[in-house]
Amino acid sequence: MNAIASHQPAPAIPIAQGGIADVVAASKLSLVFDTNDGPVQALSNVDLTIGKGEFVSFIGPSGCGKTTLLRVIADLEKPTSGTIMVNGMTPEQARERRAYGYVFQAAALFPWRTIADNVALPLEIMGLSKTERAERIRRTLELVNLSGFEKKYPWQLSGGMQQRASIARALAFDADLLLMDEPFGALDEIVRDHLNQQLLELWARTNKTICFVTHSIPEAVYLSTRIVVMSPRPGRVTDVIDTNLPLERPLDIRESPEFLAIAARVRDGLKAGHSYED
Amino acid sequence: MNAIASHQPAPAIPIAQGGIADVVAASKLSLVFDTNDGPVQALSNVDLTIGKGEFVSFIGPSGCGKTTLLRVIADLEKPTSGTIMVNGMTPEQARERRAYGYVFQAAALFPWRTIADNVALPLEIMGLSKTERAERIRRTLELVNLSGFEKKYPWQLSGGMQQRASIARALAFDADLLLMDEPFGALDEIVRDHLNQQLLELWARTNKTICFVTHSIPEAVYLSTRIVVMSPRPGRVTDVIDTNLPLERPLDIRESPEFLAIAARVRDGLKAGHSYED
Amino acid sequence: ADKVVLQLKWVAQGQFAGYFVAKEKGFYEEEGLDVEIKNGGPDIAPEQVIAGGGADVIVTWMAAGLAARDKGVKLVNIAQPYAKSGLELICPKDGPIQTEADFKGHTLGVWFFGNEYPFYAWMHKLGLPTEGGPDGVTVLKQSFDVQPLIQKQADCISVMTYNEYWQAIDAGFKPEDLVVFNYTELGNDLLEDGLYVIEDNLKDAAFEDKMVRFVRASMKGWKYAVDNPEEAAEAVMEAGGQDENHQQRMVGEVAKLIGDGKLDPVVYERTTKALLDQKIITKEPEGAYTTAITDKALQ
Amino acid sequence: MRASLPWQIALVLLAAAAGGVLQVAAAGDGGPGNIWPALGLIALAAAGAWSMAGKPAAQAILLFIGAHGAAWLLLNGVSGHEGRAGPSFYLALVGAWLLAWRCVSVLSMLKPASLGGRRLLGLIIPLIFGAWVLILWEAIVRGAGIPFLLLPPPSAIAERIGVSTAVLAADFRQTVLKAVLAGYIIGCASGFIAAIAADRFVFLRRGLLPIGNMAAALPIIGVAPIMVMWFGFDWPSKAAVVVIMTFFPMLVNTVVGLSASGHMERDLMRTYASGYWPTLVKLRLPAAMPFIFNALKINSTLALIGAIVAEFFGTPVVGMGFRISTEVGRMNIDMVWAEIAVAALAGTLFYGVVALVERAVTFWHPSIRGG
Amino acid sequence: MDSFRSKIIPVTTLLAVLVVAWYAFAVVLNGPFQRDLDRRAGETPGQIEFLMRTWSQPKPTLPAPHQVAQNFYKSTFTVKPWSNRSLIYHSWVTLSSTFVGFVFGAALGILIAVGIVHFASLDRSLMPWIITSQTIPILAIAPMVVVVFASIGITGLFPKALISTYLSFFPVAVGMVKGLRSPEVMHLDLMRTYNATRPQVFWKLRAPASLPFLFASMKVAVAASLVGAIVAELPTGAVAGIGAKLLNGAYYSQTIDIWAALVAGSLVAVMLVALVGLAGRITDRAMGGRPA
Ligand SMILES: Nc1ncnc2c1ncn2[C@@H]1O[C@H](COP(=O)(O)OP(=O)(O)OP(=O)(O)O)[C@@H](O)[C@H]1O
Ligand SMILES: Nc1ncnc2c1ncn2[C@@H]1O[C@H](COP(=O)(O)OP(=O)(O)OP(=O)(O)O)[C@@H](O)[C@H]1O
Ligand SMILES: Cc1ncc(C[n+]2csc(CCO)c2C)c(N)n1
Ligand SMILES: [Mg+2]
Ligand SMILES: [Mg+2]
Repeated sequence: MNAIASHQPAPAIPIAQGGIADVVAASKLSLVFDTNDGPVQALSNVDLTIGKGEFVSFIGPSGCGKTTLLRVIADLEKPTSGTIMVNGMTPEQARERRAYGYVFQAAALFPWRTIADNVALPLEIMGLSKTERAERIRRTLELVNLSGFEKKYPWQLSGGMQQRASIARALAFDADLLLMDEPFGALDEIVRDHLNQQLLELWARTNKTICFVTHSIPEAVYLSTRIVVMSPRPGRVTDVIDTNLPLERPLDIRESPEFLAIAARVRDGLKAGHSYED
Repeated sequence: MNAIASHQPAPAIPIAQGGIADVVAASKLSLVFDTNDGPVQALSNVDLTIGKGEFVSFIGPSGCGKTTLLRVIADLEKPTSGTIMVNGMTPEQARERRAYGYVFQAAALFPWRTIADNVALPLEIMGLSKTERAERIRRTLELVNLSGFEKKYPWQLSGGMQQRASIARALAFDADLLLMDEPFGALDEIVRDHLNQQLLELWARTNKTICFVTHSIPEAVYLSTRIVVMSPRPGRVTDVIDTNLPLERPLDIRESPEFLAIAARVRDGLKAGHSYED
Repeated sequence: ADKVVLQLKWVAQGQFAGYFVAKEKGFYEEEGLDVEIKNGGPDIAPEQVIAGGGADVIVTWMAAGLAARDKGVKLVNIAQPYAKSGLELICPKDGPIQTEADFKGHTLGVWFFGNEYPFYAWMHKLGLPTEGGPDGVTVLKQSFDVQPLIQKQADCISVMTYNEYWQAIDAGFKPEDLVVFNYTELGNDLLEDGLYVIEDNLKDAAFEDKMVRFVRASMKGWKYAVDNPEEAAEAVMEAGGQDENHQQRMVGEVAKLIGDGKLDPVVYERTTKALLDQKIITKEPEGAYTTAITDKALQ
Repeated sequence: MRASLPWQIALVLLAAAAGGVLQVAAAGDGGPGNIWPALGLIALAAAGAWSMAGKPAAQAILLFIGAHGAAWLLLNGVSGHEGRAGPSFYLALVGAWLLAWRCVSVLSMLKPASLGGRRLLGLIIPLIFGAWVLILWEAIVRGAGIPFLLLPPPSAIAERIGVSTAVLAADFRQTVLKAVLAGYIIGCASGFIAAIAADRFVFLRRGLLPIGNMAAALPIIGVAPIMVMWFGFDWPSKAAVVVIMTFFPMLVNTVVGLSASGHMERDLMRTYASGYWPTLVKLRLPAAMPFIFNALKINSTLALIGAIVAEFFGTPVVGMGFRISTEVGRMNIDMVWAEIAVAALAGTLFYGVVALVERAVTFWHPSIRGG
Repeated sequence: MDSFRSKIIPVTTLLAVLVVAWYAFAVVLNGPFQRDLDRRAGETPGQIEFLMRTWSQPKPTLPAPHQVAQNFYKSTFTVKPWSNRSLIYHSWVTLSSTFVGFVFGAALGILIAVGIVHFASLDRSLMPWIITSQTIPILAIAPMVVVVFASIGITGLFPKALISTYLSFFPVAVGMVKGLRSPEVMHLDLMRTYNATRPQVFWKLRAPASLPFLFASMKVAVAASLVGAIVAELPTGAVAGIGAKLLNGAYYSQTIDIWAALVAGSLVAVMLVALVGLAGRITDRAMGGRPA
């Protein structure tokens, strides 16, 4: 285990010193990776606040630091400089209070557990009863349309099914903050639309805060209250767009002019971060 | 090693008995996986011919057998029944002649090799000279916009960068048949557009045959000469759509009515395979 | 010079001083012999070595030699430098055993690896079963040392007069603290440390002559060692022996056991009878010893 | 279809021909009998198998009969002529052996559809291999007349096993059922616990591992007498030696295995704020299982060696190690080998059981999933 | 190395604990005999005097640490390193055959594993017998091996190294079979799509993937090799080597000598295992290993 993973007592930091509503508050956040051929500036001077109940999407070219930023929020990576608070605490304290659920970019299922047991994993750790676990597993697997695959092992599923299993695992956890790293990347449009709606519904119903990394501009616009556009080398935030779309969002809102205007703005921001000149 | 992997002498089968132009010819192809809780019909009665120089996309709900079909063509999986020929040979013979390059759904990079060395892997196996290798590595890494990351190890790259490295590896191989399993799944729109164009250009220039699995309907329509729509449980082909779009395809062809009409047809086919009733 | 390979039964120590002296002092050379002495060890069976052609002549106990002969390795005793046995059983005086009558129901330490026959012959004579229980004795296969006595794991242990006995003394026992049962004194001794060769080889006159010279030089070495224990201990140390003081003491004790090299037929008979009684050998051995060599060597 | 000539068959025919010529040349010097029938059988089986290419099952049966029939003839023929075997005898033997080799190759290429068939094949192949170890041993020992004291023929060993079952059973009980089992369980468990302790506490990891390495080399010969001093001369001291021998492999493998889990998986557990123990039980131990079973397998044979060797020191007069050292002294080499045979059988079974459990526990690992 | 410094305190602390326990243990184990001695001599020493006596017996059941240390010091630093009395000399003798045996054993183990992974017939026919071979007690066959070699004129290092090889190839073979089979299914599939030859699959995929297993196994193997070398020193006539020291010590009940030799053997083991571990770390780093 690296230094981060080792168990140090968290420094005592006053809780909720900023507004209580700030779920994530980062300021001047930077992170440099040391590699065999020199340092890589993965995050540079990131300032960001996310309020309670927001749905924030992160979008940006590959390698711009989206994953890294999510990992810093999750206390899986320590920033090199700058400060970050989660729920008014250090990320470490927040993590220890199980403040968030995380969906990784890859499925990260345990090969020795069946799909149902994989979903059960966080529930076991939280110490839920067997019946409670069974109920949640049933519900979340149904949500991602994997009913009937409970007893299969991960290597017996297709790529998309594995991805959905890992989403089910994070949803079963039922934390107030959801960190999702391209959860729907391996899914086709239809499933994606379906899951987008499910997620929106869940979010509206439960007032969760969601940080959502995606590569799809329509998806970002459709889902979010705010879109954070990032740019690489060094990884930084170049634009923050409030969508202001109505809370009730049928799928065909995607053809509305407001929607397309926001999408265009995101696309421009994205293009600026790319080195292609087409 | 399983039965498939063992080295049996290939039965002598007359080469190019069908039309020489048929790169893939499958008829009544079925494949059943035995699992701990019963058999899974991953492919059922698939009939399919792909001519030389075609660009065929496979699209279908997650778990419908797209990957499995590609694996059968690549001789990574043996069909339970039915016949399949690749370049007029058995898949095994075709594989032994290095008839195709394969991009897996996951990056599958070797963790102990740098990015450059990962791309070099197939070239080493083909016995290319060092200078030739260096040249191809440079060219393909540039193509996927990874120049400057030659000396990094896979775990030092972001998810999208790993995916691109694995595309570079397949392109460096330079086979006449390319089997690509959701190669652009982890990439954002801009990179995706860029790579789509690069791929089309490569295809037009070299007259390669490409089998391309994707979840994106626009991508499938934009790239292909033909779209194969599949449906799960059991995995089967439900529709084959000729696109008949002009060879010259600017990106904005995607707004043309022909394009949208085809996309709509694909979407309908796709929906039919899903169990959601929305 | 004629090459002779001698395989000892144990590591280099005063027990074999005669051979080391003969080599060191050039007695073998004088006889035109080039003798190589191979040390033994806790799991070297000299009988195996000679059967495999790894030696021309070996030092071993007669019981083991006859057992090998019974199994088809035709060993013949050509000389018997040790006239007496050095084996004895010692028990602490403050323990339960004072006389042979006290053995019943107690644990006795015994060396195996072919050294157990005298003990079993003795028990046989006493009519004591060796399977344990209140009416018999429990046998413990003893390691190289006197620890079982110190640890009280056994009530008595086997020792050699020239070796382990002194280790017990070194460990803090005084001679008067010990009850000693000496096999020779009790008339239970079976012949130890004789010289054996393969019978068929003796048919070759050249080999026989070589052995005559070898025995002659060896006995000369023994005589010298008995007369000059210090120098003998030196030769032992030279050959890889450990602990000079201990070796000197050992040579001194060994000297009391060495005879003229000729086999005593009476002890031979007793040995064969004991072995037959215990079914170690299945038939009366014939031609298991010859006096021809010693007759020629030691006029 | 005319198949190519497999090299074993080619050599068989060559050996048979050369054997025939030499046998003619050596005629009448009273060597082993049955050479002619054996050579004939070998040549016949070889030619037959060659002509039957394409029918592997029939080929295998023919080769099997040819090889073992010839072996039987040769072994019968040599009895009464020990030590007088000439080149023709050995050539015939080599011929028969090559037939068996070919037979095993043909069998290995078979892929029976049924599970039972595969199991049977998995049993037959090593058995043929083992049978030939014994046949060659028997034939060479008797053909060359190697002294019984150096190496008894398998037939004598088998006979001895038959005669001395009671003694062998008592020794087995003493050594395997008491010392080995107890020592193995305690040794593996303590190695495992030490590894966990070293993993849990950085302080212990830095201090314990180097000291654990020291235990690695504590040579049995040095330790066994000490254990006898401490634990008495009965089986507990042997078990203690086994504990020391099995401790280290388990320690090393567990420590390596505990770091074998993936980074993303460990991050996942961190996001659950999973404590040390849940992470250990749910992620790191399962991922370490392939390594742990490595140690369990290696230890299953080490334990047996350790217990037997420990009995070379102070013991009661029962036990496999005691018997081996004592019977060497008594020149009952057949008994020594009988004990070795029992040890080999017990060890192989022990290992087999561990390997079966491994298959069940690490079913998910590529090394098992892949075949 | 920085890790070396960070180890010093924990190692010394643990060693200190060990030493204290050792002294206590020495009293427990030597006490009864000391009481016997005192009783026979008619003495009644005080508590302290009694402790001192249990720690200074000439042939103690468990020698006290300082007795061992004195002996170790004497036979390491005060005598010429190449003399028969020097532990350095004996360690060197053992070390050399350990090393030769280990190199051959590791090579043989890898070779066998490669064969087993590549040929189904070897896996089926050879593996069970390799396992069987390991259940044969070496001490029983070591003398026979030594005798057989001696009878054809081969003595010295070679037969000893052979026993070491015999003991050390097995852990390597078992570990490497596992390791060579550990590559991900997808990586193997990738190589298949390249129609890579078996040697290519081996060198480019199986071998690198097996390294963690190899180094774990080699640590065990090098220790086993040392045990083998020591065991093999007994029947060779026990003239030189740690085994010979142990045997002579045992034969003359010189428990202090035994313990000094044990300490020497353990130090050699620590060194060997540490060397293998170091080699493992260097390889890992060269292969872009991610800091754990
Ligand atoms: N462990 C690491 N060591 C060194 N460099 C790293 C490490 N992880 C990420 N990086 C580098 O940091 C930068 C940002 O990576 P990150 O994974 O955050 O990108 P991303 O925005 O998630 O991209 P993608 O959309 O492709 O997943 C990249 O240049 C990457 O090479
Ligand atoms: N090795 C296997 N063992 C058992 N079942 C399998 C195996 N591989 C795939 N399957 C099953 O076969 C079906 C088809 O899987 P496949 O991977 O071909 O789907 P896919 O179309 O590629 O899906 P996705 O878009 O999610 O990658 C699925 O139901 C899956 O569970
Ligand atoms: C296992 C074992 N067997 C015998 C002895 C004792 N011993 C004393 S002298 C001698 C050589 C024969 O003359 C032997 C073997 C022992 N210490 N250990
Ligand atoms: Mg990412
Ligand atoms: Mg797929």
